[in-house]
Amino acid sequence: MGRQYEIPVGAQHISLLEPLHFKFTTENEKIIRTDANVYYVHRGIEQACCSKFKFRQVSFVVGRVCGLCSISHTTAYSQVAEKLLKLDIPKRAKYLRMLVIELDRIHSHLLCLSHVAENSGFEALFMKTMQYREFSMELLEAVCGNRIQYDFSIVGGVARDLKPETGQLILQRLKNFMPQLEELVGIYQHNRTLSLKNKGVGVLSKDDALRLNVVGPFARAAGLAVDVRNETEDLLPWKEVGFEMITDTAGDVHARNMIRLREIYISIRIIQNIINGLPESALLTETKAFPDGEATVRLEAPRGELFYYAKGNKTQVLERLKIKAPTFSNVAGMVHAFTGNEYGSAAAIIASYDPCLSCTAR
Amino acid sequence: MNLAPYRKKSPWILHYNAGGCNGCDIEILACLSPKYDIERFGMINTGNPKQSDILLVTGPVTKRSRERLVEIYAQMPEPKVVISCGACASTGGVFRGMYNCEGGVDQFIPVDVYVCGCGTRPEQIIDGVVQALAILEKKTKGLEESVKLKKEAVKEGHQLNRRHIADEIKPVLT
Amino acid sequence: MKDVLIPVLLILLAPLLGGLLYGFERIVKARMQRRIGPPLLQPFYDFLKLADKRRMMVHSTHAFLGIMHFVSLWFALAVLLLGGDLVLVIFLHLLSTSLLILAGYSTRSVFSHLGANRAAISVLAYEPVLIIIAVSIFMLNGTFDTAAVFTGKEPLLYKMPLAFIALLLVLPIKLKKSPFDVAEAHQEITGGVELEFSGLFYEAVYTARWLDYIFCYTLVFLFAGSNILLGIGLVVFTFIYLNALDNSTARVSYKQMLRFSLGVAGTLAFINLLINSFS
Amino acid sequence: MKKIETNLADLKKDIGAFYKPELHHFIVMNAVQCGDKMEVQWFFNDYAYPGETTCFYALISPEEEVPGMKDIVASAWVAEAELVDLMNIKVENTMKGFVLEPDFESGPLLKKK
Amino acid sequence: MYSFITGLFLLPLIVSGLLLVLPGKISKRIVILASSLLAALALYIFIYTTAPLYVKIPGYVNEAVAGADILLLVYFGWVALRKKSWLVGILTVLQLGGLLYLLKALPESHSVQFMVDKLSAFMFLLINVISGIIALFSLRYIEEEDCSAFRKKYFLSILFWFIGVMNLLVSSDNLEYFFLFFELTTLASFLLIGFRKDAVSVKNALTALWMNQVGGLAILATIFFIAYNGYGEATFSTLLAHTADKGILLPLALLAVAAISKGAQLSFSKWLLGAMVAPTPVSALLHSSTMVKIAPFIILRLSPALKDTPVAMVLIGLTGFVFIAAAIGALAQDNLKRILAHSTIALLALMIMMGAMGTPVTIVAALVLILFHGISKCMLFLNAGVLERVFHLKETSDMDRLGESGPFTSLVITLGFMSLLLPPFGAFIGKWLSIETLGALATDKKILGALVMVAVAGGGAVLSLLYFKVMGGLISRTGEQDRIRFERTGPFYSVTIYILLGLVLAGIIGLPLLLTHYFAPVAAQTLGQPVPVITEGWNMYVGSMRLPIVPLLVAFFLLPVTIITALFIRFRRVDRASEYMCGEKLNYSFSSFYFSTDRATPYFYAAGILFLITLLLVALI
Repeated sequence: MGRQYEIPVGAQHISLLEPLHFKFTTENEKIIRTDANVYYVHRGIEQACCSKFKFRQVSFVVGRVCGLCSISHTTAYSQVAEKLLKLDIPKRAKYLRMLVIELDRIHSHLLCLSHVAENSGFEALFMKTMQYREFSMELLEAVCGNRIQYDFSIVGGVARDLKPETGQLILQRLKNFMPQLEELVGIYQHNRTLSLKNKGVGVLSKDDALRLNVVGPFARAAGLAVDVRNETEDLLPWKEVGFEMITDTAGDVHARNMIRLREIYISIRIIQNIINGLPESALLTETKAFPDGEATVRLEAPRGELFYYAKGNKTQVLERLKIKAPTFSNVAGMVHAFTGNEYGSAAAIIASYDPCLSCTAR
Repeated sequence: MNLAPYRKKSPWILHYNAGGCNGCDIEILACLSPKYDIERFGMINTGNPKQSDILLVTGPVTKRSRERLVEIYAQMPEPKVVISCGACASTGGVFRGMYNCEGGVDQFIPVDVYVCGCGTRPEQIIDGVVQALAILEKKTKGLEESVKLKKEAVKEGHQLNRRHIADEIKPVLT
Repeated sequence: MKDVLIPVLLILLAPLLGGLLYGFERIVKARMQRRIGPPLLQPFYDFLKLADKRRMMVHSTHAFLGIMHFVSLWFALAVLLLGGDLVLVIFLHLLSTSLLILAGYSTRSVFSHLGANRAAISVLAYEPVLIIIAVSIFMLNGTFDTAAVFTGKEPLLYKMPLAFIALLLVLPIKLKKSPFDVAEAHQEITGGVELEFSGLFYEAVYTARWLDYIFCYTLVFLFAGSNILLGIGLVVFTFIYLNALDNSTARVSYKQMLRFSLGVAGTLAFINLLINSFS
Repeated sequence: MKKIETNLADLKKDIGAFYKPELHHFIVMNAVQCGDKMEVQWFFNDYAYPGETTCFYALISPEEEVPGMKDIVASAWVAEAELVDLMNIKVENTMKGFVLEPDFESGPLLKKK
Repeated sequence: MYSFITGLFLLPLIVSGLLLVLPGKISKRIVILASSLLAALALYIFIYTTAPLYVKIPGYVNEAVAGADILLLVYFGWVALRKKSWLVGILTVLQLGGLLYLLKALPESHSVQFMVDKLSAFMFLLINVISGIIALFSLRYIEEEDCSAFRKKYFLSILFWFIGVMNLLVSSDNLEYFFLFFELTTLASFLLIGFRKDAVSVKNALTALWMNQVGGLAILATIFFIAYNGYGEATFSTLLAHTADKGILLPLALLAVAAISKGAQLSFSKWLLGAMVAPTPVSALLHSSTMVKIAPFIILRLSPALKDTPVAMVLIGLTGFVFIAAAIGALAQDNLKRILAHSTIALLALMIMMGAMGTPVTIVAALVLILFHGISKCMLFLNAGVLERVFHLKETSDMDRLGESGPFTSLVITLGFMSLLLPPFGAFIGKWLSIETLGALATDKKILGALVMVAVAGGGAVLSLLYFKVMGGLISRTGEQDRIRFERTGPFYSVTIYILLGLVLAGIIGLPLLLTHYFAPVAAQTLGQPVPVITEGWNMYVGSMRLPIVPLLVAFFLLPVTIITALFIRFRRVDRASEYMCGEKLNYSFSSFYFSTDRATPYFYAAGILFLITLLLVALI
């Protein structure tokens, strides 16, 4: 047997939301090798989207790829379908899509932060973060009509309009949230035991980040300035609404926490700008065309770059749909960054990646 | 002494995601948070099948998670109830008929409460749990018969070897 | 008569008191997290429910060792309350812990093993400190008997404040409270040694935790000697301190725990020992 | 999207010449059925603004073995393992069974004839 | 009584000779007979010895002893030449020179050479009973050894010779005699360690030789200084008669050095660790009943003189340090025998410390430790032999399946380790008494006492961690196996281990009796002052220390009975569930924490040498 100790985490484990399986090979609880199996959630959505569902229905199916970033999936799919249809959508629809994406980002980041706190053994902070997160869920419900699975974007535009009073409600709630966010930043930044657990743990260096092509907050915490919002403007006008890139250099769990917290500030700013400058126009562009040719779309989901590839064949049903989720790019980096850490930190590290395996496996 | 009334005062829950989209899972997490505070009912999220009474399953059962689902179900001591959370856990939902989905938790283990919704709301989950508690009080301590378990119902007081229950799962191709 | 009656009553009621304390603590913890929390009698509901579960185990050795852990812990508590020898009490407590650790090792379950490993490390972290504190008490009283402490005139706290601080620092390890709950570490090893117990057998381990509360608070009470008011004050203070600490810290790794406990708490207790030997 | 055609023999050379870790990042590998042939695609994207997506593609027949990209792009193994299972193509140094259970029919994404 | 003692001296030596010449079949019977006879003799002597018995030896024996001394040293010289070991050579030359000078310079001694008091009788009991058991065990063990038939007989022969020499050693009063027997045990251990004749064995045997020769040299120096101070003849009695004298410190310190070298304390620990290469009964012999037990014996003999001297203080400091250092060293080991060796060193340190403190309670504690450590260690080592022979296991990390294949062996090893650690076992009682008395020392000696206290508390915790680590591997098994079936290991193996297990368990129940009737009188005679052991209701008082009997008796049912019951109990009508593996059904490999102390080891040795120098300096100043 020797000195090595193999520890399974998953498929069912209290620190995991989703079924995945890590096998950590450890020595004295220090991880020396990680084997990951991330395909527990594979359902066969791509195949169903190309055979069972018509292309207009697909936007509701891809929303169910992931419950956390369903708006990113539906938006990305809508965009790729619009590209295939050669459709231009109204500006108000673009703004509303950005609004919901950013609200979703706030709730997703806060969930991730609370999960990190829980997995670091800090139950009170988990409770606090979850409590503060509820406002974003309520806002999303006010805007889209559901707490999760919004089905907000559809091919050609958005499904619901934003009432002015809802806009005012959002601004009001965001104002209430600001001091709470300050409080959270204080705790995540300065709590001594939390830094013991998070600082210098799960480090991914910038070189490794480049080499392993990681994306999202995971990459930005390592100092890699990669954000789709910073790279494209043709589909959604991010820079117009006040986007700003945020990076850190440490690349550890603490840096990822800080990136997420600071991105929430940016998201709040974007939301405020959108509501204050919401253009008046139609919500939907109608068309009777069928998708043709091939197109790709990239979109910044809360976890990083979301990539859609679609190929149409002038029928109701798509020829091929390929979904590349952010975590898919991060799997290699994830497996890499465990090595050399204590097993005790593994749960916190997993949570700090914020893996979204239901998108990865589809 | 009749201890059955105390079952519903201390339901410990176990959560397993059998391949869902995470939506219901985060709502289960939200149930623990101060706004919904499920611990009022004495619930603890144990994360350990051996000490749990209620199994909350989300997601359509994918091929890779079906044996794990039955395994952790078998590791729970009776009386126990199973709640399928959300549309896809109850019926397969939008994923029904996809090549890697078995469609619905009740294909494998006996389900007591079906909670609807995509995604299901925390209030619905709490309601489902409260309904499950009423069922829990009436349950026997025997292992229940199920579609895919291929096990006879086991009476109270007989020794049961649970070690190989999940081995008998046969793949179902759709 | 009174001298014997109170300890015997305490011993008999220890699980009851411990359960109440645990239930109250869960409420306090929930309130600190801005929740309502479970009812006060929740631990007893859990107790009754666990008794009602269908019996299940991994193998008989494992289940039996869990039960004996409870029995031996109760016995160690009895010796402590009846005024027994403090070093013997510490070793008897070690015995009961060792039965639980052995139970953890006896299955071939990864998390159970890991929990046992960590519990053994925890023993290394708090045992020397406790023994040093016991010897410091001996120097003041000339005997290891706790009976002498309970009847002593001046509270120990005045003579050994540093030892009291050291005790406060190691108590979270013993009671498995954050930041030193590595042996239980729910998110890492899902409860450690307790993992493989279920139903009636888990009940023994679950109830043993209540006894551990009484054990630890009795140790705290020792520092007040015969001054009951001060003793109650100390216990209340420790209770608040433990819960506040639990709610404001993350879990540290076992190495950090070992370093802190032996480095800080051990040094404090040692300095107190030196002071006691010179005074 | 810029599409560059290549073939299996030149694939490694072309991608190796193109891919600079500090300038591009690898997105994903994909395969599309084109009649009897299979179009295998490799997507890359620039880090710059405005970032452009570059797609290398090669037309292969289903029996041919695709060279692995792992030595050029360290994170390509995930995408390769997935394609092997889902599209039933052969990739150098990649085994089946990462995505699907062993008992499942291979290549579920292939259109049935 | 004289004849019994003579029998005890001569029987092993005669048996040793017989074993060499007689054929194998008869020798088996002889060994069984002789072992039981020796045990009976020792028991009789232990029970019926009251006042010290002085044995005078005719003058010509002195000549013979001197001759034997010279012969022995010549043999050592020859070994040094043949193996090209300059250390052994130098030490032999020094010893030879010193011996010749002393023989010439000192007057012919005519006083008593042998003194059998209760302490000697106590040692007889330990030596003969335990060694006899080991001899029985070796009968089977050596049969499976890969060597010639003569070597097998030769092995048993040396074993008995060792017993005889030990018997003589613990009863000799005259230091010249003591020197001879001391060196003879050195020789015996040298031969036994080198028994397998491979390169490592030879090297380690030579290490053992020169390290123990340092001790012999120290004894020679003692004799010289006794003569130099003009105390008269070089005997233990002389030393004890001059306790008030200041010049006695140097001889005491030198004898302490001899004890340290035999007891493998730092920095002489290397030889005992190296002795692992020998066949396992040798380790059992060296660790439990003979050789290393000479160290606490010397200290106990001298304890009335040592008490409260600076030498004793340094000795206490050294042993406190050794206790924690050896415990930490043990933590880094994986080989079962090496773990046992380290824990022997640690517990020997405790015994020497107790002896050096020299109060009634500590002497009792030392005696308890010596006896029960002997029994437990012997049991553990013999089981290590069984593991080696039957299960082909040496490393503890390989033993994780032992709970399934060899439940009895794993049970016995678990109990053995527990007996060293937890209440209510005898060894624990010894340890507990030590901690309690250390409290008194800390009141008395301030910083030294406090430091030693910390070392013992820390070392004890480290050792408990180690024992958990080992026991954890032994006790684990899958849920598939619910019913335990004991394995068969052969009559000689199982009988010896049953006897030892019985002794360990009997020690728990019989401890109060042993304390009042046997240990206390031995301690009283050794110290020359009464050791009160009073039973009062449910408490027992040893000196000022209170031993509550009820908790210990309950603990007896809690621990050993629990462990044994746990193996046999089978709950009916309870479901068997598989282990929780996150729902997976894979096989995972197991291990435990491991530690590395390679970096600390040189510092430990350096500190040990520093302590030795301090020891001599303190005595000189």
